[in-house]
Amino acid sequence: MEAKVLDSWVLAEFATPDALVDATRQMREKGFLGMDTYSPYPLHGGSEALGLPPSRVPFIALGGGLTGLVTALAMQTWMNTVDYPLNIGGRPLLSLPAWVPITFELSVLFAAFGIFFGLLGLSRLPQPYHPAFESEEFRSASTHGFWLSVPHPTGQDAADVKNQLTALGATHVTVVSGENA
Amino acid sequence: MSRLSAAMLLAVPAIAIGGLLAYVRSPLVTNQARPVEQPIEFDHRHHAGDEQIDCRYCHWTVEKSPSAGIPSTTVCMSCHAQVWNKSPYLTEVRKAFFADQPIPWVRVHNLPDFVYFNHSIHVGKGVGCATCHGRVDQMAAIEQVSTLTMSWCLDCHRDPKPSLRPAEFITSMTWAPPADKAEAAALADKLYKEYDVHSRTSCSTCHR
Amino acid sequence: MAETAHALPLDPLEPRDLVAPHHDDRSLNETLLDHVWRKPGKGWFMLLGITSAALGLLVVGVTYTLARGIGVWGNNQPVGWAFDIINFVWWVGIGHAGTLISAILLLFQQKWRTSINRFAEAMTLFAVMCAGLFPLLHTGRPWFAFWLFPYPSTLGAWPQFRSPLVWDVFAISTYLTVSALFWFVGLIPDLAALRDSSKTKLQRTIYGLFALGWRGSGRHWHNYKIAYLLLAGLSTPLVVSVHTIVSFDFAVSQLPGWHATIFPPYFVAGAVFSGFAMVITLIVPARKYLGLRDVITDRHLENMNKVILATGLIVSYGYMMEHFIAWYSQNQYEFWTFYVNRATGPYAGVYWLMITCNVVTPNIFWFKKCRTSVPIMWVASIAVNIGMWCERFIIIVTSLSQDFLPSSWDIYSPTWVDWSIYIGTLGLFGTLFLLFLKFVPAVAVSEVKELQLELKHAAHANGHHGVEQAAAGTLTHGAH
Amino acid sequence: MNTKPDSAPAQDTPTSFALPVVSGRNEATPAAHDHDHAHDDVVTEALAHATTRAVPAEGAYGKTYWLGLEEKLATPAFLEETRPEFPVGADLPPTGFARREFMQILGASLALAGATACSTRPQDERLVPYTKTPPEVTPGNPLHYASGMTFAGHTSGLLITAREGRPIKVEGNPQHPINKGAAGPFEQAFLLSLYDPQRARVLRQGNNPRSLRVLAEDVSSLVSTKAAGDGGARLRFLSEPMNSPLLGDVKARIQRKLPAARFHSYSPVDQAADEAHRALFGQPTHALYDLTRADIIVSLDADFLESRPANLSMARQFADRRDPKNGELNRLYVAEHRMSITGGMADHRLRVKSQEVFGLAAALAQAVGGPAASLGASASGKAGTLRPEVASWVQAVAQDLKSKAGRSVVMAGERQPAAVHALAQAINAALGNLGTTVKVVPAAAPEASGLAEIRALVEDIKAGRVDTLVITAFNPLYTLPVDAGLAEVLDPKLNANRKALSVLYAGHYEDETSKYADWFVPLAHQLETWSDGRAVDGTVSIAQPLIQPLFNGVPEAELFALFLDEPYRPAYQMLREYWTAQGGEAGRADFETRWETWVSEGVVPGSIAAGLTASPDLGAASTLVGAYQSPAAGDLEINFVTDYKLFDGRFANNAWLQELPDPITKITWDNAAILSPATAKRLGLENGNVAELEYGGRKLQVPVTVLPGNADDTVTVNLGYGRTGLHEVVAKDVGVNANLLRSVNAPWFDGGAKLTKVRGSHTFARTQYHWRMEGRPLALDMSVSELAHPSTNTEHILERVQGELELGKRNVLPDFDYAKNPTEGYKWGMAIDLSRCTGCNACVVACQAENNIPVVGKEQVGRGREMAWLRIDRYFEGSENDPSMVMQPVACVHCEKAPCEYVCPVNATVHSDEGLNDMVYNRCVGTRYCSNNCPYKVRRFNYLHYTQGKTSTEKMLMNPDVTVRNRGVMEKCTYCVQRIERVRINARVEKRLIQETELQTACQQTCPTQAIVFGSLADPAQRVTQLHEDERAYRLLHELGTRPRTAHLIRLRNPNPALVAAAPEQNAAPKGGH
Repeated sequence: MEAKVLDSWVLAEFATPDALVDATRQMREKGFLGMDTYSPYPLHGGSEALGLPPSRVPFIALGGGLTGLVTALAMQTWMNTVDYPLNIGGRPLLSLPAWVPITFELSVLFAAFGIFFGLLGLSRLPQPYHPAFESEEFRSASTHGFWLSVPHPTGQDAADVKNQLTALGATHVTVVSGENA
Repeated sequence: MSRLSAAMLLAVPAIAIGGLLAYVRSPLVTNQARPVEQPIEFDHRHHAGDEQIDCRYCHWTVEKSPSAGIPSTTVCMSCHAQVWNKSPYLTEVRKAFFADQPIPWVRVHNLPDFVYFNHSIHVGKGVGCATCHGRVDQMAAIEQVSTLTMSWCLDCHRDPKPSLRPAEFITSMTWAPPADKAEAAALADKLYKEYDVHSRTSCSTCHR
Repeated sequence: MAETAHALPLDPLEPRDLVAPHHDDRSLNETLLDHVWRKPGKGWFMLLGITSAALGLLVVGVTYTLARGIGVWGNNQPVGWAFDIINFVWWVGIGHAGTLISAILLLFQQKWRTSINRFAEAMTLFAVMCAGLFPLLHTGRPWFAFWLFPYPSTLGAWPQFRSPLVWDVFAISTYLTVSALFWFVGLIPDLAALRDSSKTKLQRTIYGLFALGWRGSGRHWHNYKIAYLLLAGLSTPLVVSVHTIVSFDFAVSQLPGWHATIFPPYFVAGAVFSGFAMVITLIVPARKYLGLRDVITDRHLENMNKVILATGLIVSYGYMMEHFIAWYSQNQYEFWTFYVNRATGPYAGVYWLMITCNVVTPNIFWFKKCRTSVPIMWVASIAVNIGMWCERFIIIVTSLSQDFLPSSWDIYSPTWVDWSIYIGTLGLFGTLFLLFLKFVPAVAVSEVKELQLELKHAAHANGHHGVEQAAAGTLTHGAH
Repeated sequence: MNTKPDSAPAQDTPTSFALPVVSGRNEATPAAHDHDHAHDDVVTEALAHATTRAVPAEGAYGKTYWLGLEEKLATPAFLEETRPEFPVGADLPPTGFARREFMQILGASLALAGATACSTRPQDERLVPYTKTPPEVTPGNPLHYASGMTFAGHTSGLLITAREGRPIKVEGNPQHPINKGAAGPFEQAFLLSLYDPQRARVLRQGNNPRSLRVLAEDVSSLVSTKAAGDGGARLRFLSEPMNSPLLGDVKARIQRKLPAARFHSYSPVDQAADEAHRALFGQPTHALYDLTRADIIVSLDADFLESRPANLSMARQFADRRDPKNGELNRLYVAEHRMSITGGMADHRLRVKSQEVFGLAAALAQAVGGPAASLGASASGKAGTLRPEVASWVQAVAQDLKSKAGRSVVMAGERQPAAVHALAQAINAALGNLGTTVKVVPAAAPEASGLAEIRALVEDIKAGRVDTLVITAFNPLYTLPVDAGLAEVLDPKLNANRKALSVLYAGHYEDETSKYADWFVPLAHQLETWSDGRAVDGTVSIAQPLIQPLFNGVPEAELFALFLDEPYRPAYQMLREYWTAQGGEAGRADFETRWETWVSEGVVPGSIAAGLTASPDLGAASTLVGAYQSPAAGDLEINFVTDYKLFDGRFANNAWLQELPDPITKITWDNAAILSPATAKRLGLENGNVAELEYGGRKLQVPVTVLPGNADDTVTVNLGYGRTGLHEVVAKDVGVNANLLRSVNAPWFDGGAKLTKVRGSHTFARTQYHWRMEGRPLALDMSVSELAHPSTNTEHILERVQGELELGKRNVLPDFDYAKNPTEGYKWGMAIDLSRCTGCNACVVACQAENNIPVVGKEQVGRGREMAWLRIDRYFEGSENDPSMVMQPVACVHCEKAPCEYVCPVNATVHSDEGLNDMVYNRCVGTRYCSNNCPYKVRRFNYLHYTQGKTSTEKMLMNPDVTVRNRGVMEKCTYCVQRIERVRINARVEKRLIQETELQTACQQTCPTQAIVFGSLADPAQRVTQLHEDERAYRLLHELGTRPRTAHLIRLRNPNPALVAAAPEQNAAPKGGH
């Protein structure tokens, strides 16, 4: 779903989240694609500014939950009713009410796995290395900095992009490049 | 990179668990296919194979006792007092007999002590020796052929028909059900009825 | 501006702040992250010494138990369960407050949760770890405990899914897994922050490993927000289901005093009750030690005391109903259990201690003075913890020790091993908690920053638009 | 996981071992001699080891010395070496007792094991076959042999199950007229005493081990030289009453050879009865009571339902008359000082002091009238006035007796003086009971065996008239009252002339008496040797051995035969020769056939004694009454009673019996001073206090227990405890020795005791603490009329315990499909008739023996971890001081809707297709949830590894058909599933159905009163089905909907309307309901 990742990025730091969101929106209106924002906490209006479609995590969660539900019911019925039916205290072999707790728990568990792995998958995590980490200043992105990255073909002059970003209020602009999966 | 680490995250535990499950089913754990050396080189190939001695000649309690019985030295000597009575192979047997010392055979088919297997009922209901013990007449040293796991027991107790054979072939090493499937099934049904087989899967059938 | 906000009451009902208003992102970093880089103080080491000594008791107790068998405990015939299951239920119950604070309050957009949720989640995780120890250890042959899991064995035998113990296995392992995921997902941005504010290569590598490469990208946040909310959404019914299932251990059986349909809600309420009390017990000294007064404000404490009061009343209602039904049904066995055995029997002392701690104590929180006095609430929270432990003791031990046939009635008394293991799990919990405080931000930094921003917006708006908007960031505030 | 310890000694198995079933040890060599020669060196080595350990200052007989000896002799190596003929490997057929090891191996060693669960199989296990399989043995199948147990002048007929040469279970001999297949706790526990590793092993002179030959030479020289001159005048024997014809014969022959030698006999019980009967009938006699014909039974302190071997037939007859299906119920009156088993079964029980019984008997004789009246009158004069409630009770009883003249029985207790026995027989005679319900037969052991014998012996020794004293009586220095004087003459410290006396003591243990023995001979256990013996009714049993002597014991007959100074003959040969001679010339011809029948059936047919026709000599009776001396005055009466479990202490080293709860007090591993609640209150004592009991100037600290139903102002102490025997580790220091207070003048009760509280407290290990039913309908009992015409309250209770469970009505679960008729299979069930159950505990011990139930010790019982699968709940009803008692055996009731099963997480307890609640030990992980959820609390958990550390002899005891449980595993009653499966397989191989008669559970088989019935409920013809349909049948905790397969039958009482009217609240409707 992500735009093609290029090899170089122009990174621009903004002073406040609002400035970042504004800059992103304007850059996108200017036609820049594949941009990304970086912030220590979610930006209000950030997703809209980047023009991201609704997240698919809920669907993955639903899928996981349903898988858990079916798995649990099938597992319990097969094991206790079909494969080795035993007279347990005179209870019916198919004691569906007794299957409920595990069915519920497995649904939750599978849904949670769906969410977690869905999150990782959609975010392409784990990703221990990223070229952006090459920039020492960029480290502030997770603590107090608000950054915007604009993809940029390697080797071309990035001055134009830089200028545009500075015009939008970037306090710091730099270019990083590297290999990215 | 990210795909690889994600795949590892899922694959490593899956392989570990799968490997463990496979391992416990392997002969490493079940003790199958491991010929056991005995204090005396007794060869079933010769006795059961060449000489065609009926299993019950030596394992005489198999039809009336839970245990098939390990023959006492007297049983060995009942023949070997006459034949091969000077053979160096049998020195130990003679020594044991005259010293009145039992021969400490090594157990091959060793069920856990909480499993109460009864030979008499199985033999009485048409389960042949070879069904569980395999072609003993082809073994230089006896080895365990079946897994002897509980699920192996259960397989037969849930569907005993394929393991039944006519009473006269109980000890036969070579008997095989008719090749024709329908015929084999008909025979199995007939035997099942004749023997009045009630194979049970209640726990106390084997665990007491 | 900060001063103004401080001076202006945001809400006549809720005059105090959720975040001391003089903070910005950088100062929050200092407050919340820097303790990770600081060398721990003497107090920390002293506490760690105490908790690891207690942990040593656990090791001794567990080793001895495994070597000799659980006969070294006081359990007997008829009291087959005692400290083992008491502690199990108690720890699970404590764990529940964490999930509740994180998940339910998140769903209800209760902003005041942000500064305590990390803390509470960690508590959940460690408490569930302590709890999980007991079901394993309480079995006669723990080395076969894996038989409770459905796996294709060569036996051809399966677990028995009608048993609440198998439900427990699923519930507790699901709970532990989901709690861990929830905690971890919440922690990822902070781990990234730690990575990026680390001072050495090693620190950077380690925190980098756990941060999974988080960059705070807009795309990450895009999925993250919904994932976190969904996990919270899942955790909420989960937390209710877990203690419901734990209560099934008793409710599904047919002992007088166990066989009651009120058990699930009453257990869940009890769990929240004890869990919040434990949060208070821990957070009061922790915020002092870590200097977190600015983010874990008196208002947090007061809100939690209100929850304690509410759940305490539910628990009291549970007791009342149990006794009422025992009388109303005129069931001989139930009647004996509630009116003779528990109230006047050999464990009457524990019973009345339970009533005092669980029914009387929370009522002091009707008074604002008590709700806001740190020493009073701290003592009260400890009383509630004791009371809830007594409750499990009463439920388990009295019902078992005198059930249907008077001929088999017997007394239970714990041994030193029982006590060592109990104290040992407190040590385990404490040790894990201290390590958590040291190595991980105890407060969800990114969330506090976000909250702080929102509060600023709100305060700003308030300055211009009046009281309605001022409610933003307070207890009654809805979606932003 | 290597070679198992038990299979290791296979190499040194020297021989196969054929049991002497019929043909016996024909060419038997003097085994004992051989043993000793072969093993002198081992013993010498042990002694050398001991000597090195000895502290010189302590002297050769010091404690350290023995400690050292014990250490050495207790090693497994020694165990093996001292019994070289014991076939170690022979008991290891392919499924031999190595099985018992399984759980140990299963232990923590293999966590992975469970992944397959079957990989627990040990490696390198050895199969050790017989070298020559004995013809009767089919390895894997049990064999049954008739044998016997001699005890207190009576030989009980036993049937012993052996597996590959190891006796593993004792049952009553069905052919024996007293046993009729039943056995009491003593017989059941007899097996354990055989394997007791603490039994004496070394024949010694002083501290030096000797071979039997040395002893034989010594005796020979005594007999042929020293004693020959004076006819053995300086030789004395002290033995138990000799009810063995063979021993009687040997004794007679010794007397012929040494006419001046004297035999003294001492029995701890029955002395007064013997004295009275001897006087009344002019010869040694014994009274047998035929309770089948007795409508009224009056017990004057007679505990005739205690399941002593001699009482078994009475218990059965009594129980048969408690079943309304067998006609009108009998009525039992009991006057006694303590709550006894018999008292618990009484329809009317009167609490009296023991000393009041004499007056009560006198008044009864008077009221009955006839020839007994004058005797009663003279006795009444001596007794003084009765308490009013006693007098009115006597009148009612007398009325009842008179209405059933000839169909009643009056029995006097063994603790009562001869005068009471005389009165009782006079009443019987007056009522015309003699010859109908009372049969007087010649005594099995004719010699007098009272304390007078001891007195005579002590006087002789004191006067220096004795050189040699041979003691074969059980441990007289312990069992005799402290002032009997025997200890003083045997103790070198107290008797200056002790050196002139040579004491030979033969016993099973190195005990209190062996300490003073110059020669000590370890006796062979009765199951290790050939013997015979008479039962009280005269029936002779031939008791055959089941095993070679484990510890070199010497048979009693062979020991006595030494004094004949004849060539050695083994007991077997002596026995055969004796019985050959009995048949005369005619019998000699077909002796072999008859002998084979006797041995295989265990009884000599036609040996039942004929009843005497003589009527009692009332003159002699009045002499006895005249000789009666009132006990000392004083408000606290001290009472001594033989113990229900240890008897006089001879079973003290038997762990099964020590751990068996006393049927009334439910105390294990202890005795106590038992007080009534009122008396305890008066004396300011409570349960668990320690008090100083003072009597006759002697003092003893005793723990106190309070028991409802005891007579006020009495204190009762059980005998048999406080043992200090050297090697009796089990018995050592358990309880207090009441003999230290007893006096020869009043051996059983006396006034003038004092009980004062002292500091300290005592913890009893009880199995039941709460004695009230708290109004719950559990052990139901009611009068016959109440059952016939139930009150509203009773109806309500009956509805509660018997009401239909219909789908939708107190039942939400559908029925499972069990067999509905015999051809569809079996539907196992049990019925326990509370009307029959006396609570004697025989079933509890039988279950323990059958099912390998471990003994856990006092500490663990005190923690509430006793393991008995079957327990007997004892409840008191009514007032605290004078309650009625009801017994209720409870084991797993095999609920069809079992609450234990649905909570087990691993399917370790599940239902079989025949309705058994199977417990799969090897699947159990030990969550204990099943036990928690069991409303009957019949499950038992192995909290520790209770089966650990068994010696190899103890392992031989185990039933190989039953898994030995490891720690961490739940267990419970299985309805003896191993027996079901064995007969099922036999029946299936033979293609037939299981017969009702061929399958009995262990508890059912041993029950003296046949209170327990087991069978298939699918067969309407079986007794169990009929009992389930009986109107008295009810289900315990029926209202829970568990649908037990065990039904209990309501106990019926048959009160005398006259007495009920007098005390209406005593016998009111059952105490169920709210």
